[in-house]
Amino acid sequence: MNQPLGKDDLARLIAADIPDGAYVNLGIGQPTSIAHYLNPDSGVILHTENGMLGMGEIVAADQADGDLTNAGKQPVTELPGAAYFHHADSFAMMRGGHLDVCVMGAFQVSADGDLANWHTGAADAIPAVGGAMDLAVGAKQVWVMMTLFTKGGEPKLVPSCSYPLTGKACVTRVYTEVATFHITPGGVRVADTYGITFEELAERLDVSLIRTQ
Amino acid sequence: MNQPLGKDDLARLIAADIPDGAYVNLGIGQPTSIAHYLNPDSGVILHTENGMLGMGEIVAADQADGDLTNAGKQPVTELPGAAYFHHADSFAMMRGGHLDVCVMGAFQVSADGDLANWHTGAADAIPAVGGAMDLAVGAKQVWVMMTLFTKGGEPKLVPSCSYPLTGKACVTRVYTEVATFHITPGGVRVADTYGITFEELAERLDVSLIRTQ
Amino acid sequence: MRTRVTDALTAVTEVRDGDTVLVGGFGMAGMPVELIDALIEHGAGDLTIVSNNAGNGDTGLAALLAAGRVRKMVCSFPRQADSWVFDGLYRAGKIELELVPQGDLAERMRAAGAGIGAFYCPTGVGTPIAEGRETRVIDGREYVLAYPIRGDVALIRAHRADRLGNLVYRKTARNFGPVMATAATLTIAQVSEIVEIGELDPENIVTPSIYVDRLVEAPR
Amino acid sequence: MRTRVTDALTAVTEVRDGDTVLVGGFGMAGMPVELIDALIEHGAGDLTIVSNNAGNGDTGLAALLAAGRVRKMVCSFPRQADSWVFDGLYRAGKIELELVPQGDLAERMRAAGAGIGAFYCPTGVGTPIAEGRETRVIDGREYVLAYPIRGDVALIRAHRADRLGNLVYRKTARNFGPVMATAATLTIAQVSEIVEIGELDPENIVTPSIYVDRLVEAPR
Repeated sequence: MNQPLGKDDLARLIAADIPDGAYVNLGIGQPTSIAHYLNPDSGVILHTENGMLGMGEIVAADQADGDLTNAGKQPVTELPGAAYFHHADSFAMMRGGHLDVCVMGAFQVSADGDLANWHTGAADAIPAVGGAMDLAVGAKQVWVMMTLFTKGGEPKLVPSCSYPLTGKACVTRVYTEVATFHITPGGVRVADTYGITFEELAERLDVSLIRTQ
Repeated sequence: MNQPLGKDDLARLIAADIPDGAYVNLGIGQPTSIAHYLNPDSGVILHTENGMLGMGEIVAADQADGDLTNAGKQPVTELPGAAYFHHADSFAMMRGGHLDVCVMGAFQVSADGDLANWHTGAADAIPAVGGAMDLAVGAKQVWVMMTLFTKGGEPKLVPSCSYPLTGKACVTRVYTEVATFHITPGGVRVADTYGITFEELAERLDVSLIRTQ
Repeated sequence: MRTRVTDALTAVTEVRDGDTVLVGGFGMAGMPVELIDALIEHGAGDLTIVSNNAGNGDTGLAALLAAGRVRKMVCSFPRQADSWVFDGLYRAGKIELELVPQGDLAERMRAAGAGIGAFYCPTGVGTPIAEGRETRVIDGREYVLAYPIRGDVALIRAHRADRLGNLVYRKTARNFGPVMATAATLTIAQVSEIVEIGELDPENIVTPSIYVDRLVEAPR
Repeated sequence: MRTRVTDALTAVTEVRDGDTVLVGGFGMAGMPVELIDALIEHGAGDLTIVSNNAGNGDTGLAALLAAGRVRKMVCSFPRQADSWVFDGLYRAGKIELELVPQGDLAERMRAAGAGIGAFYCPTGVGTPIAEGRETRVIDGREYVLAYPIRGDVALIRAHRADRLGNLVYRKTARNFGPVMATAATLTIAQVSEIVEIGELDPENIVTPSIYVDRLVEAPR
């Protein structure tokens, strides 16, 4: 029996699923690590919402250019064929449906593909949304990369999100350490499992699951 | 007594009234000729709606660059400090109220500043509006350059336009061969006359006129 | 998805009868003549063309009109000294005309490309252009509601491209190209020269490659 | 009207108590630190600041907040690892926060600059951001109505300017600068270098001089 995926394995898996030549936005946090596993020959081009296509790798502080950062404000490089644009143009690109894939983290995803990833709803939390809502409505495919369970063991793939939404019915795939889910008009299909059986998964989630034949 | 103005004198007069440093759009047809009389030291910068600030003079066919034209599709030059932009940006500039002055021709202007300059309403005419409606709503000051009377002797400054409108209550000045009118909240003020008395003017127009003290 | 470099005829093979085609250019400046010639050869008809003008002289868009391929023109300024082809078709009742102010034409295509559902525009308030349309007063000013204009295909002309599909334009020939590239399902660009990746300065790209599906080199 | 080249303190003298000030930058990239320092020295207070973030560390926007000059922040992402100044004021109830999604922030300022009265935006539909706002279904998709965000003043940082006020930016420090420049009554730009007229290529100007009222050289 296979094993649950480590964070790097999960990033590698998602990287391999991104189609050649795709224009992709990788959200801040964990999804950023996917870039490291993209095949340079794939022709995948990274978008960063602060105004760039053709973003390269994260660089160390001693190589940092303060004018060149990713959406998480980490210093990055520029690849040949890059292009810079302002924020209205960058978000027109996102909202207008031109990005092939975006990958974001999440607090919760619902069986209908609702996404909650910006606010826990806690009274003392300072809310911050950034570009997540724009990505949620804009990218052709919205993929989520997350752990399937909270530290307390609660499932994060849920019948209905209890946290405030980022976007409705937008998520098409959920990549977790124990399973990959495809959210389809027919329901939630388990595409792969890692170190867990379909039956165990079905028991731990309060969501109807479809088995891949 | 002074004389009615020739076309060149009228263009020279309007050029002199444009404030130093103003950003100006000169409409196709007669207003284009105003550019010729702008003082190079005035710092006036010409906008052309097909995507340029810093437009220079019209040039002869043998010096023409097919990629560089004014809104009337005549070949022009580029001045130092020019900038090119696309049509959505160009019309955002117009509509957003950033141009100080535009000067357009007109079929009719009403006493309230309504402008009619795109369509005679004739059944067999092919309508064409171009950027006139965008300029009418966008420029801080909309000035009209026209003859005061049609070839048939009908006044073109009227109580209410009979031709289809280009814009409502947008014209602030009307420059003609016999008089300059300022359209103000208080009414139509005659700023200057050329070869005609205020009384003669008042008699030939069906519009209440205010005499400049 | 990755931009494909091809010849003009191959580039336009996906145009279908009945398509809405956005055609760049302001008069002949920025007019993608070689792509239009290929479209004529390709044969698609019953087209709706969105372009600022309705053809000049006998080449480019005028030639497409003359070939009888266009059912409807959406434009701001059809009537020109050299628009005899359109004028003849229009007077003979052989072509429909939808007149759209020039700024609306640009902004409505931008809205299509930017995912905006509709917008309130001050242009044309109180004029025949606003008749029958929804209006609203916002902060004391009246606006007309304008909807996006989307293309099945955009045919545009730029100056140079890199092999990824990044485009730069030349002078006022830029005009509608960058906006149309964002507003069509399939964007086909002809350029005078295709250069290697890295030869265009990333600061100066006007149309990023994401908007360009097919790239055709047409030296001039 | 003509762009005036001046020092930072002179540039900000027209900022008034209670003004809405658009402040460029995404984090520190593009943050007009010297202009903000001048604004602190100038002393205007009770400000509404529109900016993507709510200050980083103790300089720039964070210093303005720390000086107690800001009544309200309009931003998309206040909470950051180094936003301690804002966090403290917010938790103490000493500052208002209006959270706007990042793309709405950009597009609403663009609308202000472009003369658009309002627009239907798909962002935030079905989320708390849409609560109490007008929605409309267009072509089967739901949108929320969004209104322009105008500034009395914009403080932005660009890379180089010519003496006319044309601006070019550098890398992702471009971010909100070009949009904010269009959306304010008075736009003040700080640049690393001012060059002679004609030294910037007209094809590459990002912000044309028409949008720039005051120009301040702040070498770095």
